[in-house]
Amino acid sequence: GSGGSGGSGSGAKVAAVIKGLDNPFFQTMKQGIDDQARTGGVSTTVQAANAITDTTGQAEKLNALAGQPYSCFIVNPISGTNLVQGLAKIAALKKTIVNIDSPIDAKAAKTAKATPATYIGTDNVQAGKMAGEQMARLVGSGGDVAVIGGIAGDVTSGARITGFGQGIGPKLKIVQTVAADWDRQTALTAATNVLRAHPDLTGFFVANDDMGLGVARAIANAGKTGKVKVISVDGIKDALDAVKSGSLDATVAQYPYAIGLMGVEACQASAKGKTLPADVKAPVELVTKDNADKALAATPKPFGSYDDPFKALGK
Amino acid sequence: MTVQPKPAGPAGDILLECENVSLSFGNVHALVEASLTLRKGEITALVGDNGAGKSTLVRCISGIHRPDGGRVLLDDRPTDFRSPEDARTAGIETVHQNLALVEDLTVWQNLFLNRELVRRLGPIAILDRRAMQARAQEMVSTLAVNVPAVRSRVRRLSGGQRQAVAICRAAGFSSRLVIMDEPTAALGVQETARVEELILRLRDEGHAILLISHDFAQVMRLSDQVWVMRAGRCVGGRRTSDTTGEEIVALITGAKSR
Amino acid sequence: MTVQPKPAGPAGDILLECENVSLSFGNVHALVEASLTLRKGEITALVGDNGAGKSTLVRCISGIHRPDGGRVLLDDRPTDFRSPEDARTAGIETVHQNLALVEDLTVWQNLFLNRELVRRLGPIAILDRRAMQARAQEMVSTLAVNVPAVRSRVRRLSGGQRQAVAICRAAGFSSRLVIMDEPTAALGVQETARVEELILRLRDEGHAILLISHDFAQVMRLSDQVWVMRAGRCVGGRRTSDTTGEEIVALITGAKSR
Amino acid sequence: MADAQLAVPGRDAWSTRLRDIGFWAEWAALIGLVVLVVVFQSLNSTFLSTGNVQSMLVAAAILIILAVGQTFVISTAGIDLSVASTMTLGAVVFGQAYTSGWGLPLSAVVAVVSSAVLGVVNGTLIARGKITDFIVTLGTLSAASGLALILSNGKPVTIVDPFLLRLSTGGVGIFGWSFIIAAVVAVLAHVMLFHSRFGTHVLATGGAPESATAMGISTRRIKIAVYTVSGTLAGLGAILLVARVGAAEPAANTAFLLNSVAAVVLGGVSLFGGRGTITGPVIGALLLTALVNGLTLLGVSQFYQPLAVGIVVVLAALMTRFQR
Amino acid sequence: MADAQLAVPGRDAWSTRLRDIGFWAEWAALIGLVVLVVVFQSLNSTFLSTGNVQSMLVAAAILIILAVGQTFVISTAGIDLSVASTMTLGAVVFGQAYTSGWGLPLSAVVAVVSSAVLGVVNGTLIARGKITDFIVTLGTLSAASGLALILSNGKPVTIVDPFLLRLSTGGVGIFGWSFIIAAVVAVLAHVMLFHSRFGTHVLATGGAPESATAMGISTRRIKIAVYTVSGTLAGLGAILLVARVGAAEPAANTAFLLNSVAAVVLGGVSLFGGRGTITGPVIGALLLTALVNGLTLLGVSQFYQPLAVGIVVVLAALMTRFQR
Ligand SMILES: Nc1ncnc2c1ncn2[C@@H]1O[C@H](COP(=O)(O)OP(=O)(O)OP(=O)(O)O)[C@@H](O)[C@H]1O
Ligand SMILES: Nc1ncnc2c1ncn2[C@@H]1O[C@H](COP(=O)(O)OP(=O)(O)OP(=O)(O)O)[C@@H](O)[C@H]1O
Ligand SMILES: [Mg+2]
Ligand SMILES: [Mg+2]
Repeated sequence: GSGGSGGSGSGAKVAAVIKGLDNPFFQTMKQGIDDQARTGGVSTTVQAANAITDTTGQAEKLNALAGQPYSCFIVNPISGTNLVQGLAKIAALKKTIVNIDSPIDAKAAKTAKATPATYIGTDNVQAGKMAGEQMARLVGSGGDVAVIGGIAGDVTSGARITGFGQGIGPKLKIVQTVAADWDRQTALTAATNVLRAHPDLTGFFVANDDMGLGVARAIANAGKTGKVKVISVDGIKDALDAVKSGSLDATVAQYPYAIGLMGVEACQASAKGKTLPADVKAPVELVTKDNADKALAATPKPFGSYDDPFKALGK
Repeated sequence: MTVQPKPAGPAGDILLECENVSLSFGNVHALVEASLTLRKGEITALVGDNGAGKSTLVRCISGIHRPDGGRVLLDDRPTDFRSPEDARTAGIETVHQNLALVEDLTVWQNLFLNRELVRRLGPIAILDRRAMQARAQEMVSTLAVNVPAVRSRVRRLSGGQRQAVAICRAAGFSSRLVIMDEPTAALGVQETARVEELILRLRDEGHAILLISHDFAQVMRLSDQVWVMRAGRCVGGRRTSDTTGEEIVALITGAKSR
Repeated sequence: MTVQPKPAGPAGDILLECENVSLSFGNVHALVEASLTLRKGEITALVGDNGAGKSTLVRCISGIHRPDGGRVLLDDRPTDFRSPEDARTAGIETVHQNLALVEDLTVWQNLFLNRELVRRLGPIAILDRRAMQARAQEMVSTLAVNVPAVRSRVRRLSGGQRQAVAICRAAGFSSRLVIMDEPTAALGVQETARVEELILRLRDEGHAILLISHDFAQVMRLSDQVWVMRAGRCVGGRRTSDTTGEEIVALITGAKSR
Repeated sequence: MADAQLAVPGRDAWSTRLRDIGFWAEWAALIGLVVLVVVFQSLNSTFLSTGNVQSMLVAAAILIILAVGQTFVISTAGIDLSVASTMTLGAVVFGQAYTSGWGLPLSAVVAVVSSAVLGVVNGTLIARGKITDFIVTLGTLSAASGLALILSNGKPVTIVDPFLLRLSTGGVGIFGWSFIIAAVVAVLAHVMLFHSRFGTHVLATGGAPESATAMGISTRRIKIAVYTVSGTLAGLGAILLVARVGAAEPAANTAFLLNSVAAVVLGGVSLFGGRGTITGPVIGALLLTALVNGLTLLGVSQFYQPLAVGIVVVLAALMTRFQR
Repeated sequence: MADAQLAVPGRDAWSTRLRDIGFWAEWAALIGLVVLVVVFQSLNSTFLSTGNVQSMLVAAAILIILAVGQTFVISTAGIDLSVASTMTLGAVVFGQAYTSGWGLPLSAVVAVVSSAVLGVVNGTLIARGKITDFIVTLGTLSAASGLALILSNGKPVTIVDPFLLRLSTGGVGIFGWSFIIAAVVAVLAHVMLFHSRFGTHVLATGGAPESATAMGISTRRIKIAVYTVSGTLAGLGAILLVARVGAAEPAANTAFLLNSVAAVVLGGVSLFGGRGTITGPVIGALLLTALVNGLTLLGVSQFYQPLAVGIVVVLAALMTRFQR
């Protein structure tokens, strides 16, 4: 297992390996890590995979860092198991592992004797579900909806879509799911085609904001703004703006900033020898036109209050 | 005038016969019912203008092209070469006009291409590089004056050196018929003399040779039999001893029709 | 024996002079202080064994290679060709041994390569395809017997047809010196005769010609002056009228040293 | 003589046919496109509706422009792997310039120029540095996307501009402006490739570099020129991309890279250089766009789409075999 | 005559040098690797620590195996764009077989065989269908990833197997098992390419297909064989991949595709075929792996990494110019 005994008294030395670098979601996560590190006087290095699909590339980066004198590792694995080798190495050195955003596969972690000290998670199924419920509210009368996902087979995308399916209830029907590779232009093209195939579509669920903005654009091009609803997930700033202006109907904000920030707090707490809570839920908020202003003012931080057990531990 | 020259020996001497071979590339009729025969132990020359179809006929015999019509008989049996490999197996070695060398391979690799010497280690066959290099050195030095290093890539050789390599390759393996498409075109005086010696030696060893050449003196000097092509047809054949350079030229230009 | 043949006319007649030109490729010394001169309005022949360095010397003159040492003078002025374009601008056209054709382009495109005819529409220059095709047809038909279609790609031509295209290209543009590296190697009897006529006509029009050939009869028939190369050196030069085939062969083989 | 009729039916030997593939492949894309259109239309009648044709043409515009640039490069036996990231960089530069208040025309010029400069860098490294095209453009692929990330700080910038909006949505009849721009580019490129000295020299450089050099063509200058063309067109593509998505993003755009090369090759241009067409790649780009459009219209599951795309691409190429 | 000494200093004309690039490029990767190691080690002394070297070698193993397969294909003037998705398919097949309880050995065999079959399909379409390599393998790239998605239903399967874990973590000294496997593959490939008839025929097919045919080599059979080799090695890579990430996922693995080709080209193998080496691509793969490792160790910011990678790749190739 992992102990919380790695850090020296003066403070943790933190290495973070996160997912992609061409996506604002993870940049906000990095911002959270950096901000907390600065206020806490912790030295950090943040590394990311080349792309959100680059499982082995991410593993290589963690492996490279594993032998370095860091006391605490924050990891956001692309898949449940791709980082396990590096984690085994880290655990063997009795250093703290903080798992954020996507969970490490429990069975694999156990086999590798590398169970993380804590998991600060976004529940993507939950986020999708919130989007689904909101969609059901927006189009109370029911109808057809389509889903624009990330890369086909992507785990995060899959979880969000699953949640959406659970949330929409019986009146809505998913007529088509298209993979748009997390790319705004591809999503735009895909949504244009879907709108053509299903002229009386009532809504789109889009697996992230960047693509969501592309879908909103496609709806605008087709002159159907307002008639076809769009809900996406992430809560990046541009999406909040779009919600405010009405081109996007809602976004489920996941606050990667808070996740990153709590990750560093967990490292700090562990450096002080505290025992970390095993599972911490990161805040998720539904942003609609009503609360868009509040969300915008607070971004990248959550606008509501949320539960941060590490705050207390760090004292 | 004879349409076909009289066979000098018994009919069994005939090694290869082309019967009305035709081949078109799109609307270019490269071969139009071309027929010729050639005998064992003889040097047969094939002459004609540029573009007359000589190389195309050779490519039909050596299995690169398949004729649109007509047939090629070897030992009186119709052949059906599906690939140059079939022709090589049947004992036909060819020096192509474009030489068919692989520029990025070395001289020795080209000489032994698809005839590599191997040492067997149980089921595995490992190339015997040293043996091939040594043999290659021997083969090349019989022909070339400025002998190229057998380990240098063919890309680095001069035009004549390349031609020498191609000729060595065709002559170096036991075969029944050696076809040479303008083998001395790029060769110097000394090299040409050596190739002519080689051709005569091959004949004396019992090989049949089909020689394409634009050099009349050479054709008259070496060959036993001459065939003339014009615009895709074989317009006539002569025993070399029965004809003159002028007659052949007349056939080539069409001043004389058969 | 003369090391350098006496100039037949005043010194001003000399068009091109190579002075101790050397060039090595790695450890192959292709040219070793090779020197020769050639005169206006004359046909100068260059002979030698395969690999003697003839083509390499030609490539130095036409700007493809830059010599390691020595210099090339044109009209008594040292040249410094950085590219074949410079040589062409200075009036040197070359038929290379490898022909330097682009197989995927058509005959007319090859003939006018980098000498394209254009129509100007204000600042824009549009190719004048029709004019080029017509001129190409003319040029090729003077030389070839089986005239290839000028619109067909060079890839489809027979060996001799290609050579004819390359020769047409070099002869077709006004130039002071036309270099021909084995221009008739792949040509038939009739085509060879035509090329020889062409060479004589070019000379009569005042062009200088440098002719590389392995065909002695041809060299003795056409040239005014002969240079002999052996192993990268120019081992001797003769006025053709003052020498015999035997002497030249002796120089080539090294039986005679200068 | 009667045998002649009985002989093996006319079959060219393979070496000849091989040489002809290039020729037949030139029309692979067209045949593929026609078959595809017929199939899709018969399965879903909205496929050829005005609206759908219009949106397909607009969706194809950027790919057409990139494929045209790629055609010049591939005709010289090169390959421009950096074309998509050059476009990304152009888009990001445009975004930064625009949000700094440089105004639309100047921003557009700056974007195109910076993409063109990247093309010049590619060409210069390849021609003067004598490094393989593949490695140089792979390097600039990486470098350009890095630059795009640094410049944009990894964040997209939303760009709302009425002119750009009209560019991406307006048009004449069923032809959107961006498609019209792409068509004009294609026509100009065709003239350049087949009716100018430059075009002939491009093909000569690709077909036989040594022969081209011997004829006095500066293959270096040609190489630099084609990469500059490709870079410039990527810059133009960047502006259309920004207009289309309404934002300048540092996204990887990898799909554009592979599709641009695929369009060119499907269009019958040999990767070994020396032969080019412009119509081929344009049709190739339309084919690839129509394929994705049609599959989505038919509601083919996301898991089956890649399989279908793969099979259709191979069939489109295979089809041409039965042509003669 | 004294002038000879004063003449222009020895400079080869460019056409000659051009022909020599191939030769110098063969060692580009090695020089690049050495320089890189020196630089990284001087900036961060843990770079050459046993642990780090070990993890670099393990990290390079899969890429080495793919690059070796790619080398055979590229030597015949082809390209295998499907190599990464073939690996993905192999991994998914392995995952499905394993979770269906077929046991480790059988699952591994099934995975390798299915990847090899994909290679045979590639080769057959190219050789018999006479379609350009690029289009066929682009098609199978798409088709294989589609198949992987369909088979796995888009979901990764976690595979926890003690043997696989040992495979990915154990080893002899600093050489992990997966690196040892890669090294064995490389040695066998070297013997195959340079000491067997097959290898000579591969090079002849790539260098001058018509001459090879004229000498009776069946270029078709050679084409099919090299794609089969590439597919089989992708299958082997799949098993190492599953062992490494502990799961069989339908991920795209695009990075492996570009990197495998980059390693080969950086290793001095010409994309025009006819020349090959095995050491070159292996060193190329090590170079690319060391580059990412080193940049990570130095803590180079994520945005600057692509830029750095691009510059280093170009420099590695450029460096060789100053060799002579
Ligand atoms: N693959 C091909 N495709 C189209 N036409 C061809 C092909 N090969 C040859 N030809 C044409 O067929 C005719 C005969 O060509 P061939 O090479 O047989 O002539 P040749 O007699 O060998 O001439 P040369 O003496 O010049 O070598 C020529 O007109 C040539 O253009
Ligand atoms: N690019 C090159 N690299 C290395 N060696 C070369 C190169 N070009 C020519 N050589 C060598 O230089 C020597 C002279 O070659 P060159 O082509 O000049 O001979 P040549 O006199 O024209 O012969 P031929 O009559 O056969 O055409 C030969 O030994 C050849 O192998
Ligand atoms: Mg011929
Ligand atoms: Mg020569």
